Amino acid sequence: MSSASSAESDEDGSGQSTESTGSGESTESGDERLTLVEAVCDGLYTEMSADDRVVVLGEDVGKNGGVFRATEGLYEAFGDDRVVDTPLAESGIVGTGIGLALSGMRPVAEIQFMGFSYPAFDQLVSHAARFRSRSHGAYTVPMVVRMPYGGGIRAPEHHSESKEAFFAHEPGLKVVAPSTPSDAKGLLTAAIRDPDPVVFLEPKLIYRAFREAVPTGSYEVPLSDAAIRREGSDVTVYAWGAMTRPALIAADNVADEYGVDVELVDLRTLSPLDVETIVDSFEKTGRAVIVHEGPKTGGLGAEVAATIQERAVLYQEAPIKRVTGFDAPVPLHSLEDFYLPQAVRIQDGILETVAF
Amino acid sequence: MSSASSAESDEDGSGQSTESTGSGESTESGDERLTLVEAVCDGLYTEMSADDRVVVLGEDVGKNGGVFRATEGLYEAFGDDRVVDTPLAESGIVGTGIGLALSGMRPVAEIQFMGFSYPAFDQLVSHAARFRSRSHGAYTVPMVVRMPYGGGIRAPEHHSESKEAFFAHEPGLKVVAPSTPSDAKGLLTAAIRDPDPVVFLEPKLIYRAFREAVPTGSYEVPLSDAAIRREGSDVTVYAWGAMTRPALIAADNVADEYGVDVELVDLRTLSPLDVETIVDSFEKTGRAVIVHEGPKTGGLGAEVAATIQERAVLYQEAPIKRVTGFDAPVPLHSLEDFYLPQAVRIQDGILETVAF
Amino acid sequence: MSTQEDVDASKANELARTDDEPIRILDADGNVLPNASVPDLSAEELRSMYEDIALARRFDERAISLQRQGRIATYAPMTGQEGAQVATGYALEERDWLFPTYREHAAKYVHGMSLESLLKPLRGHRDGYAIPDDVNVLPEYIPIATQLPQAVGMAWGHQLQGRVEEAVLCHFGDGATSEGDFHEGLNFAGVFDVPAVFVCNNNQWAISVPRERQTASETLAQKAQAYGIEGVRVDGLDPLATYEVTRAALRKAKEPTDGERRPTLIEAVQYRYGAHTTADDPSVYREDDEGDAWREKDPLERLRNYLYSEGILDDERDGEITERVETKIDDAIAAAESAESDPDSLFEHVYDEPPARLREQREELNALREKYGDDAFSEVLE
Amino acid sequence: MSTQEDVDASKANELARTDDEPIRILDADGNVLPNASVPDLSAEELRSMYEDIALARRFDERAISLQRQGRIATYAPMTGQEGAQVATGYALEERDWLFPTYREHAAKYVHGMSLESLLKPLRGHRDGYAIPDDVNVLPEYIPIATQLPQAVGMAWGHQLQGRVEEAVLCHFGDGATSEGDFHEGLNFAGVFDVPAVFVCNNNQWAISVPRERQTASETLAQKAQAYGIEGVRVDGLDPLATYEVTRAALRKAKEPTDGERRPTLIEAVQYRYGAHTTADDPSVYREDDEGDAWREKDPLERLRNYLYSEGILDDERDGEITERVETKIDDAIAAAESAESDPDSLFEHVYDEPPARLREQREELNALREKYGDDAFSEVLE
Ligand SMILES: Cc1ncc(C[n+]2csc(CCOP(=O)(O)OP(=O)(O)O)c2C)c(N)n1
Ligand SMILES: Cc1ncc(C[n+]2csc(CCOP(=O)(O)OP(=O)(O)O)c2C)c(N)n1
Ligand SMILES: [Mg+2]
Ligand SMILES: [Mg+2]
Repeated sequence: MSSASSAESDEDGSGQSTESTGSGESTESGDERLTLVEAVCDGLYTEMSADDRVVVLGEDVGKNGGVFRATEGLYEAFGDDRVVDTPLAESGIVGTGIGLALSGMRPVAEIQFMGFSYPAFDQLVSHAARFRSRSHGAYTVPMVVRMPYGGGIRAPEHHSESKEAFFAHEPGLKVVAPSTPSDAKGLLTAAIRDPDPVVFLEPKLIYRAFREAVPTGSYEVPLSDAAIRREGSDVTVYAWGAMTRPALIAADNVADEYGVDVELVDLRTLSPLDVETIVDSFEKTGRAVIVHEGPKTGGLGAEVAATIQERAVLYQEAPIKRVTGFDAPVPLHSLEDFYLPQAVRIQDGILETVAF
Repeated sequence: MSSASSAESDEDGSGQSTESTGSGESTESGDERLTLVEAVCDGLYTEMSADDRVVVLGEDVGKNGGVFRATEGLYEAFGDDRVVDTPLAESGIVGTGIGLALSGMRPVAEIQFMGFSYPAFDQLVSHAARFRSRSHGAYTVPMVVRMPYGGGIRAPEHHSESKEAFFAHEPGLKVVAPSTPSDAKGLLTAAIRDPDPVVFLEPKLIYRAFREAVPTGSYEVPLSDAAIRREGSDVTVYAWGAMTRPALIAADNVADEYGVDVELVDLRTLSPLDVETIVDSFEKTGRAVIVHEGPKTGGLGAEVAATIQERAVLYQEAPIKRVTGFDAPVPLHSLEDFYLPQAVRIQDGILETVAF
Repeated sequence: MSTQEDVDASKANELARTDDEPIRILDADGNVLPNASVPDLSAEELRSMYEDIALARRFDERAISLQRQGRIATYAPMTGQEGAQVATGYALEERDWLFPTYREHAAKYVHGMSLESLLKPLRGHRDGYAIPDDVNVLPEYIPIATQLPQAVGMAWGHQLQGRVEEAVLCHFGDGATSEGDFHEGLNFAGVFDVPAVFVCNNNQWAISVPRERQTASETLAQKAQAYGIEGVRVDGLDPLATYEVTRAALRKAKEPTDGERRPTLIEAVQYRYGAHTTADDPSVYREDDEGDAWREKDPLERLRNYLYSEGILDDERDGEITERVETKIDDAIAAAESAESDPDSLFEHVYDEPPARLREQREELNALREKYGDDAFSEVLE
Repeated sequence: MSTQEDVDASKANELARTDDEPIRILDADGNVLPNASVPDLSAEELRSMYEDIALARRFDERAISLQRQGRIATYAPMTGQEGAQVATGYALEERDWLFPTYREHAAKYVHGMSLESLLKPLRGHRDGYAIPDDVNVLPEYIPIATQLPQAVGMAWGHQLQGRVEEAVLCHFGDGATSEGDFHEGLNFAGVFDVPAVFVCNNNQWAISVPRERQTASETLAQKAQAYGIEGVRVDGLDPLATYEVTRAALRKAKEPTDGERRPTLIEAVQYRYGAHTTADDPSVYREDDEGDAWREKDPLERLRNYLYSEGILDDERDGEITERVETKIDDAIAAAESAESDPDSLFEHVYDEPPARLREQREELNALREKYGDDAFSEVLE
């Protein structure tokens, strides 16, 4: 299932509110113009208000309100029992998060940057992911682990990771990466309410890139559906998180300049994949370009490509193209523009694919 | 580049020695009939004898000779300075291994089972993999991290992991998975001599499954070449490690029973992939079945499939099939036969693919 | 298993202050040491504790034999350590939570798991780690030390919910103290002052690595200082001392007095009489007679002697216990061996709702099973 | 930077035994404390140490200003901590190895890195972490505490190679003590008794988390007990005491006397005067006047006062130093700003030999650069 919605929005936050792009429905009326990071914070606030089992924990999430201000005001609103500054220890954060979940809480753990999630990898893949299965349903881990991910903000080394593929390969985890403020809030709400552990990846490049109308109150965007951000018939571009924006720019460009009609699928939830929407779109266009920031080899793009050709090879009219980070570490920031998939690379990939 | 070699061998170790299947060349003449685990041990012994920078470290690798006896006799031969029982701490093992490499040693670290490598994940991906790149070549980490992997031995929980995809997604690491004793020794030798960090995955299911003639003395099997284990023209099966054996059984079966001619490509080195051999074979057969133990979603099979269709879509005659572990944790051992790709599943996949 | 009597917490705490020599109540022959006083347990409770230790010892023998016959997979024996397992279990109230490792069979049993359930994972049963609703035991932990942060998190959760009366007791070995998770867990425990007790079953070996090589720290209890919490060493072969110390630690976790902190690290000094697991051969790395001195302090013998001398146990009752133990184990083996695993169940409980892809995979496997029969899946691969 | 004089190791070790109060040589005004004796450094060395601390402080001001102008990216200031950085650096011999974090700019400089090289990573230069062959400094560590096991490994390697004269000095913060890698690293250090010195720059804060919340341990030095190694607290705002303690620890690492163990954990008690980084606003989480008491013990002032009182420094020389420092920094900035990164270089040094696939990707990017021009890659994405 997927819903077509416009990803167009008001870049500088000064203009009129456009319609909400979230596919969920709000329980209260009205909406606010929020950035993505504000929408995350609003989502946390809303769920914490509604459910006192929800606790936020992590490094600097309390008094400081998070290094990106994603938890701003929560400490003041809910106190230090529910918004908890932890010691500097990621395995400890995720490990105690698991224990909190086992005790009946609904922990939302923050890992400060995805590049610092690896010390917690064991707790995530060996435990959070498997508790339900290994205990045959006796124990479950309804936990969210939030982490800003991705490049493009001139950050220091290890601050630009996009390794969603690591988490998507582990059965039992769900992986989410919103690309709009309203999705961020709705997906986060769904993640917190989800009975299973969710790795919630926040595209920090667009934390403050634009504002969008976000419903006040509580609503869910389900963790099962990709979104079609632009309908088209010539080629499908698959992207998520921060990459939906250059993908959209590229799509608009090739429409304007070459009359190529791009369909843009924003995966939103990376695990489990919305195979139906992915394949349906491909069956329509017969051509695909997959965009992601992480290294090409073994990236999630490989899974999308493999899935498409498994199920829709007879529709295929060109090789499935991957426009991705290279198989090299993200360089220090002077070169990150050349590492990340820019609109120019995506556009070139689209043109190559339609020309095949 | 790839060389055709027979994977046939003497299952019970009682019969005549067949020819060596290693593609490397030995510096000494003669060979011995070894199991895969013995070949690993022989490889370690040979390199430690030749190069006193080589040290072995890990849990129980010393006096005990390793829980699988892969380091048996090394402690007695080289002493406790070079065969080192460490405290029980994987991040410590890999982290100090990195430091040993930085100091000019050639550490070979053992992680007791792949399922226990995750606490060391950060040291592997954030450091071992990136030292050369981040220091612009000033520092390098010539380290091997050995780990038994895979299922099928009725082991307890967490002892049957096949998550090669995690490591293959990290630029800067090499990943190797031998399927024969002579390859095990030759690839291990090449790994130890390699100037970059290598994750060396040992298929414990076939540690003692069969003996094979293994050259004595020192030789390398290069970390760049897949091996064609069986030549064929109808369909290519891609496998590695323990899965090459059921793949071969399935290939022989479909040849006998259905006259289907399978080419079997044993990837051997999983990162970097030998794209040339992979694609060449596909261009010959136009059909592919990829076999691995790890979960399907995001497994290395996705990368192989994506790569094939990127480069050889015009040769493609059927969807590329993946016969893999399911997207569920490996179950406790009473059901692992149903989780792992057995010959029957591979055979069915082959038939489905040729019938398309 | 819970006992209702109050123990004199302050007394045990006083014992607990001793740092170097492990706390002991019984001498090697089962006599009460001068100045020591025995815990406030009824004759019945003491006999029951003894019976459970005897059961654990016999279970070990039977399990090792089952493994040799190929009827169960790799087994981690507990002989020499049953005293500590049973005693810590007796110190728990039913509502307390237990985090066991692969070796704490008896601790699990004493805290409410059936004997049969101990055997099911060893037979690789799909629901081997299922836990009944009313039993506060976690599935056993194999990845070393990973349970510590989780135990801390649960205790922290209880505290947040005002449920400090549900304390958490977390087991681990001497080797586990080297892992990062030991450190991160205990540090969180100290910072958040959670109602938890950490029992390090120092059995002197982590597979082939002796305690002295595991760390240069003189004792494992002293590692508590790094976390600002209390560390105690107890003779883990002395069930009464272990009971007393654990009981006091649990009480402190629930109701610390002024200046006290909730968490305690208990180092229960023990010895692994046998192999690490049935896949291990200790003669490769340790002297056969190393265990002799430890065996002289054997927990089963020691408690038996004490109970005999107190008139709580006699040959007749001991005989009855031996028989009862045998029957219980026979029944458990029979039940465990009759349980089957449905291949289809491997797809269950991965998520609350199975994703489409998993449903497809399930259908795929079932179609193949239908087509080829289940036997086709167990053809030997090697 | 190395000084050749011997220090009286046993004396410093004696100082080192004091556990609670940090070791101090100078009082807040720069007077030598009763019973303390100053390290055996020549007037020239002391002046040079002072100059480097002054340089560090000025570098900090300039770097913060550069960041505000958008000429460098996020910067982690060291004001308040330069004394400890420079002093520990002076304690090193040239052949010793330094493992710095993102904050140890001055420590790197003192151990041989150019000022220019400190700025290059901040400008995101591709070879920002390249290290000259003859400089024994590791690229800075951003993932917290990961350097500890690596430093231990290098020291262990030196020991195996009979190179114990190349000791390893490893920096990290108070927050780092909570990470598993701190624990695993120090535990290995104890077990393998490696020639390494661990300097915990306890600046009281880990971003917004105060030292008391990081751990319930009373001091960070006492964590050494968990590893059977020595822990020492020193006043990190006292360059002479820090020098002396570090020097003694390095000597012990290289030549322990009977019963001594090589590794030492030094807790250098300091204060982060400024923000965590230029991206941080400490007024959100700490009182502005919290630093006042610490600033009264300022390392630069304190050393200046001492040098004045000893006649080693006077206004004229101090003025020269100020000028020289400014010139050095001006030159470094100019050099760093003139350096360019070649986009093609992002493919370099991933492996010794680039795999085929990486070569292809390189060609792919270069073809696109050719086709569209480099400017097309810096179009704003947001
Ligand atoms: C993270 C991890 N690393 C390695 C292993 C393999 N392993 C299983 S038990 C064991 C030794 C554990 O020693 P200890 O903590 O003393 O417990 P004991 O077995 O003696 O009860 C090891 C290394 C594991 N299970 N988990
Ligand atoms: C593994 C990891 N987790 C989180 C971070 C983000 N981070 C950067 S600095 C810092 C605080 C470090 O505090 P401390 O160790 O006291 O050093 P200081 O910055 O005070 O010098 C944090 C949490 C990181 N760099 N690495
Ligand atoms: Mg042990
Ligand atoms: Mg700090």
